[in-house]
Amino acid sequence: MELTEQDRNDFRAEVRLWFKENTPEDPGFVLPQTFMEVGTDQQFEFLRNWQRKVYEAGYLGMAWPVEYGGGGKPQVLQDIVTEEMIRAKTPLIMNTIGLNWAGPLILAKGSEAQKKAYIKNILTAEDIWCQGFSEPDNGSDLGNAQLKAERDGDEYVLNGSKIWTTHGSYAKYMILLARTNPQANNKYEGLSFFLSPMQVEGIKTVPIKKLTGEYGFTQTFFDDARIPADCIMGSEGEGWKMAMLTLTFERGAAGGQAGGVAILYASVQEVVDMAKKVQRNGRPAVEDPVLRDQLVRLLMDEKALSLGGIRAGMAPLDSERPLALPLSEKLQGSELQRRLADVAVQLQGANMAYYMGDSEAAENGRWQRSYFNAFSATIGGGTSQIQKNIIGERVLGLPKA
Amino acid sequence: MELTEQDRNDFRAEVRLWFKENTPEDPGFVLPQTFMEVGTDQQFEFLRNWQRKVYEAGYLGMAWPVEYGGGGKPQVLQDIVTEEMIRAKTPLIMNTIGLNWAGPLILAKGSEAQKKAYIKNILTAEDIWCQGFSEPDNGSDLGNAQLKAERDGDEYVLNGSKIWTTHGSYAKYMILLARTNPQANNKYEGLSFFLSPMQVEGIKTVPIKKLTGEYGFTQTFFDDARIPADCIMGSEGEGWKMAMLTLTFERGAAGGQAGGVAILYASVQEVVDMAKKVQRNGRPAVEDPVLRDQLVRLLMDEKALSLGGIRAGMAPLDSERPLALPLSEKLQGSELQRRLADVAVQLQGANMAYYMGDSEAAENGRWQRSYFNAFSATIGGGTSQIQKNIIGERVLGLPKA
Amino acid sequence: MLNVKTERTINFSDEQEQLLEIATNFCREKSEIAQVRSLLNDEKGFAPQIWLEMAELGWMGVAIPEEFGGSGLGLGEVVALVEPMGRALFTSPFITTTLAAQALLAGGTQSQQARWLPRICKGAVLSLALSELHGDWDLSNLTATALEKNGQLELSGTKTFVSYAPDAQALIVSVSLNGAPALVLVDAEALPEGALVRETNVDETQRTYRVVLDGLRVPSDALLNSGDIVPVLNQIHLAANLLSAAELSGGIGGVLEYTLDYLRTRKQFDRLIGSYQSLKHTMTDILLGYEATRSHLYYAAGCFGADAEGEIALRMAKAQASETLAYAADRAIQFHGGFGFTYDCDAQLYRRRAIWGASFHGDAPFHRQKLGDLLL
Amino acid sequence: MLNVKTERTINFSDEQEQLLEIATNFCREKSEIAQVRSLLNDEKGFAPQIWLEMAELGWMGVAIPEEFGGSGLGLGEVVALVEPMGRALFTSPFITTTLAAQALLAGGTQSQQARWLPRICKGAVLSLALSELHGDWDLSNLTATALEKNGQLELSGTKTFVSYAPDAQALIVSVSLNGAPALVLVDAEALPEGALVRETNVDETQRTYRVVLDGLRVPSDALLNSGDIVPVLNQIHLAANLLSAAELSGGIGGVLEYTLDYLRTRKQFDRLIGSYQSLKHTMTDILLGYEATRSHLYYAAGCFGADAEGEIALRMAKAQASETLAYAADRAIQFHGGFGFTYDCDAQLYRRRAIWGASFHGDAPFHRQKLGDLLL
Repeated sequence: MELTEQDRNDFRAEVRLWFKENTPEDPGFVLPQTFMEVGTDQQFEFLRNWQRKVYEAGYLGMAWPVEYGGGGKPQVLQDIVTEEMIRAKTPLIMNTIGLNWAGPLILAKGSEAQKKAYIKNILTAEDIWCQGFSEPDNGSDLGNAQLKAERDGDEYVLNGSKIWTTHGSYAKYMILLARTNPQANNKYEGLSFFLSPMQVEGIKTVPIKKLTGEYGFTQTFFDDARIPADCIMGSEGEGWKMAMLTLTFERGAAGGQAGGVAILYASVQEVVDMAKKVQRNGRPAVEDPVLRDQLVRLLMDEKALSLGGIRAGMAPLDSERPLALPLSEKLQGSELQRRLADVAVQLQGANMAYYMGDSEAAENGRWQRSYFNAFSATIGGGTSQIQKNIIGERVLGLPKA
Repeated sequence: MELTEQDRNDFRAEVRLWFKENTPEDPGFVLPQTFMEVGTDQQFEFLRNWQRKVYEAGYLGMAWPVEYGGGGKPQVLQDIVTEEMIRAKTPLIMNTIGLNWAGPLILAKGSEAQKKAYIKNILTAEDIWCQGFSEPDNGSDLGNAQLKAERDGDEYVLNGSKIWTTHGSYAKYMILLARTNPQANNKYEGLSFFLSPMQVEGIKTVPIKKLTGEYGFTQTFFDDARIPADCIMGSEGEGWKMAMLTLTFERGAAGGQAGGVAILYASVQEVVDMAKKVQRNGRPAVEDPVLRDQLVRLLMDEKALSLGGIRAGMAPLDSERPLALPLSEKLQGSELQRRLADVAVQLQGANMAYYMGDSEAAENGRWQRSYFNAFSATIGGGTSQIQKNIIGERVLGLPKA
Repeated sequence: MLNVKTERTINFSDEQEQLLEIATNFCREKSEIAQVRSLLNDEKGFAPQIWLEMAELGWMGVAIPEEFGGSGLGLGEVVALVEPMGRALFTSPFITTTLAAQALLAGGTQSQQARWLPRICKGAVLSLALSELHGDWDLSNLTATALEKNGQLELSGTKTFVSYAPDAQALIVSVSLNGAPALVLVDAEALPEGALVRETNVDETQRTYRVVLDGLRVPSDALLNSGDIVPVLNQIHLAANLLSAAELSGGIGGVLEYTLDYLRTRKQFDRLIGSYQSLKHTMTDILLGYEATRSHLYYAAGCFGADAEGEIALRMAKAQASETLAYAADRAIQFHGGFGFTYDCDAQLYRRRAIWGASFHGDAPFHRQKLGDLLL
Repeated sequence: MLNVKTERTINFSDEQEQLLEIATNFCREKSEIAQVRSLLNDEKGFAPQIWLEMAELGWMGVAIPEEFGGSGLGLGEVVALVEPMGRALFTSPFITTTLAAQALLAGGTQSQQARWLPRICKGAVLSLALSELHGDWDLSNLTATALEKNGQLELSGTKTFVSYAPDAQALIVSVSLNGAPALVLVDAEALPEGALVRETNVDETQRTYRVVLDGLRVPSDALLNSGDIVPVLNQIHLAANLLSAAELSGGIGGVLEYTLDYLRTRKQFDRLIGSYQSLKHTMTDILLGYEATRSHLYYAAGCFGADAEGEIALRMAKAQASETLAYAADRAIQFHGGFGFTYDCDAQLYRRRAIWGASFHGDAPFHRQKLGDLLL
């Protein structure tokens, strides 16, 4: 199905209208800025309902196959929806691990039975998915995962612990990286990949309090938990391959995601707008020349990042190091969010010490919270330090240490 | 000899007067800012004469033993002289490698014959000394020095090359690190240390053009050059120990230097003074708020460095990490010089492109040249990157890679 | 200028040395991290029995003349107490009480001094109510007012960031009176019901309050000396920044050591993470910032009150301390990886402290701007 | 905003693509580093025969309308030529001639255009004389003057940084005439003896001259259009910064690759130095700055002339390019160690270029200040 410019414009108009009419009003409690920040049942129920509504309107999983509950339409339409969601400042779509990581994986590598069993309920938010990759002693070093999965008849017996489990306490399933063969030739070959149920005896989730004071992650403990053997993805020993493929979906390096906005990025313009309202040293912060210099730097970096997304697709301007832009987007985007929140806090001057919950906090303390939350992205999914190693080695060809 | 405050003040007054009366006028050609920058015979002769004059006035080697030509006086008097030289903005004292590195080493470890032979002529600048540590393939990694010294009867035969030889073409002697035993247990034990003559057949110096366009260093080539065996310092295999001791003198981590100003550091105040005179965007540069912020940062860093020198001696404020201040002085001092020269260039606005030799260059292009020359200190004597490793490991106790 | 002794040197007195040592041991003992964390949810936010121990040690009187029961030393000595407190995240009304005492010394009437200074030495908490919602660090910018009426002063307006207000026996409140700044000493008992509103401070070790002055009446003799009060406000501003710099400096020392402990023991990819150069070099940068902070701080402590030089020194100390702690704690969160993202990791405590410290009487860009005016 | 397509996108034309490829190959071939270095001491500073080849390729006419013998494309296409030149440190009077042509298009009389534009297409060098000793980047700040007398203009004052002046057949000179800015087209033959003084430019690949105007007389019709010339000056300012950004962007690419080559092959302490994280991460930062520069640059190239958006884009490009090249080349010197300190190491060539580029119509802080006025 080839879409004309006119088709796309018509569709955009339709979508824009729908979100205008259907975007929920402020629910009266703080909503998460990212899917990782769902910390209360109230937030969870609200966002689950919102996802279902968007799905039912036909605006989620638009490019996924019809037979599993998708829309069977071109990806470009889903992209238009995503853009319009951002424009409309809608709440985020929460079941991200299902929609954008596990779902594409299952569609790419899963059995027919698995596709039938899981895909539609991911879209409706009936089934929440979580991810079990990181472990307490192996935060960055996924290949070193130690959670044991021992085959026992038609089951695997799980023992160990996973950490930073987003939606852990709401999830019905977990994409799980576990060690099935501790004697393998190397650490990677000993790993297998499971679509593990969570409501199983011996699996317990404990909420982790974040540095913001809120919740959103759990630690998940596995104590002789038994799961069906057929929930393995691929075969034993293919866990690392599956995990790496999952990461390419997670990092957006491969397509196939169901869509929906998972993270409401702050824009520099929002900081600028606040700088015009907030006083610093008895005058509007935006009049401070040193701060202006900082704000312009942020605007430049944001613009470059946005333009980089466009340029990445333009071969003649991208041929020298085609991986440079895709591999640096996560690093630059996450660091920009941290820096802009930091500046947004500082520009509040004497009132920067007000936190969420204080009636006098500028913009309800949003920026203080954003600053702290920003570390989830500079640490999670490979720290910024690791990202720089990757770019230095894979893009610049510098030798490993 | 215990000196009273009054004694010191009287001496300072005497010295101040002497330098006021004897500091030479502008010779009409550019003088070096550091002992490493002596690039023309004209500069060399001028500075050699100046050193001799200061020595003859009794203001150099004041604390060295009388029997070898020193003054036999307390070190504090020499320190006062150094301070007054800086205050009087005199030319620098050039024979630094002799006065502050080789001289202290010979006094500490040399034979009586060596002391008699070398010390006085170091002070008078009759004998210029140079250093042969770095090699083309081992700039930072001194322990890996490969220049060969093979014993042959009463001589050693030298083959190989040294680089970054300051005063190479003027020097009568070189402190030389050479490999006498390539089969030693480890690379360090194979090294020996020589007070090598330079006017020997088979030793050739070739000037190196610096990035400023000037000269000051040479590469020194050794081609079957024969030197007397008794010019070794210590015994064979003690080279690394001697080199390390030399570096403690070089870095000022141990006392015993003859004194004299080797490097005319630029002060931030000089940059500030220029910022008041120079126009940028049609108004005095010092009125630019972003630049003011940078200048204040530089002033703070300079002040902290100066205060750190004082605090380093104050046990109660220095007991937690006593090596922190001494080990960081070189790093911070050299990086500050680079940064302040960089700012000094930038603040010149459209005219920053004028270089030395242009009649319209601000302050004769001094800052452009200083900026480039500043790298000699951020690279030489252990790069800034190596300095940070040393501090991280030796002061903070972080593990080696 | 490099390598040249400055004319003025760091004056570090025997008393400072002793106080530094005593306070270091005291805080290590009384303010273990478990204690700090247990106070986060405590309404008072500090331990009254420890406060009384401090009074017995004479700490509140260090910078109060002997005639009022103090030791007659200066704020430079107080710095040596506050730095270890900052390091241990030890919190109490010490800073605000000390500053209130300094305000009374600088601008109080004889009877105010005679009444309050001895009590402070014995452990009375006093607090300062100087900030307002407009957030201007210039303490002369006042919208709260006092009106003289029938021999009384009627106050109105709102003050912000009043530390430990419910525990204070009196507040020193800045207001505009007849168009000029004035300071009023308000007895706690005079505060109307509901005048104190607890603030949500990003630094959960702190207890700060908004004070609503509307309806508050005090006798006319509650005014501090009626001369020009601006110099007194300036002196409080400078003293507050000196002590804040000390507290932040201690915080840098604390978070530096806390992070180093982790980097020396945590492995990833089979290597101790402290062996990675990008972490090692950053920690070195933080160390250098810490050393610079301490040099500025103890220089400032030694020349506090010495006109321009003293002001320059303490503004440098505050700017350096504030920026270094923010950076050190930001990197501490990052370098702790996933654990750094949790409430259980202490890195966040220091990062929050850095925000509070920056907000308190001026952050680094503010002080650099003032330094520009003084130096350029 | 992150992850959202902006309404405007990067317009990269087929012509740009072709020119980029042709110029890349041309510069690689004609401007090997040995050639660059041999020109450092050459009086002209460029190779006339290569200049003629460029004319034959039609490069000087790329942004000149077809009616004057050009290709009728725009400055966006010229960007694709200049970036490879910057990368190869290839120098010639191309930028100044192109800008002079743009000035004539924007403000020249019909007869001036008819006389000079075809010649430029064929290889005539023209140069701009706009800067003055006061160093203000505001081109309307003029102390050089012209006086109308007997149907002639008498010029006086001094212009600075006039590129390749001895090779120019004409100069476009800015002066103050009756208190307002004016541009005068000066035929090279009219210049008095000694009017050109070679400057010592920190970038030794450049040839710049001071032009002493005193005693220079030109006919009245040497004036460019007598209307308000300020918009023309502004347009030159913007065009100059666009081309400068392109040249600097190329320089970043060049010095990045030059340094990477060293880091991939040089060993110290038995390790390839590029494996050290402090170097690896710095090089990554430089790469990211380079990518940002190119994104800004080609966006700016595509929307040059589009009012505020075009101006914003090119100021961002220039600010980013200028600061990134300075940083990249500074680190290049450092990371080359002892060799970096020599004249033989190419790092210094790029560092000098960065200074020249920053001085040329505005450095990064200048453009950020302008952007602040446009965006905040």
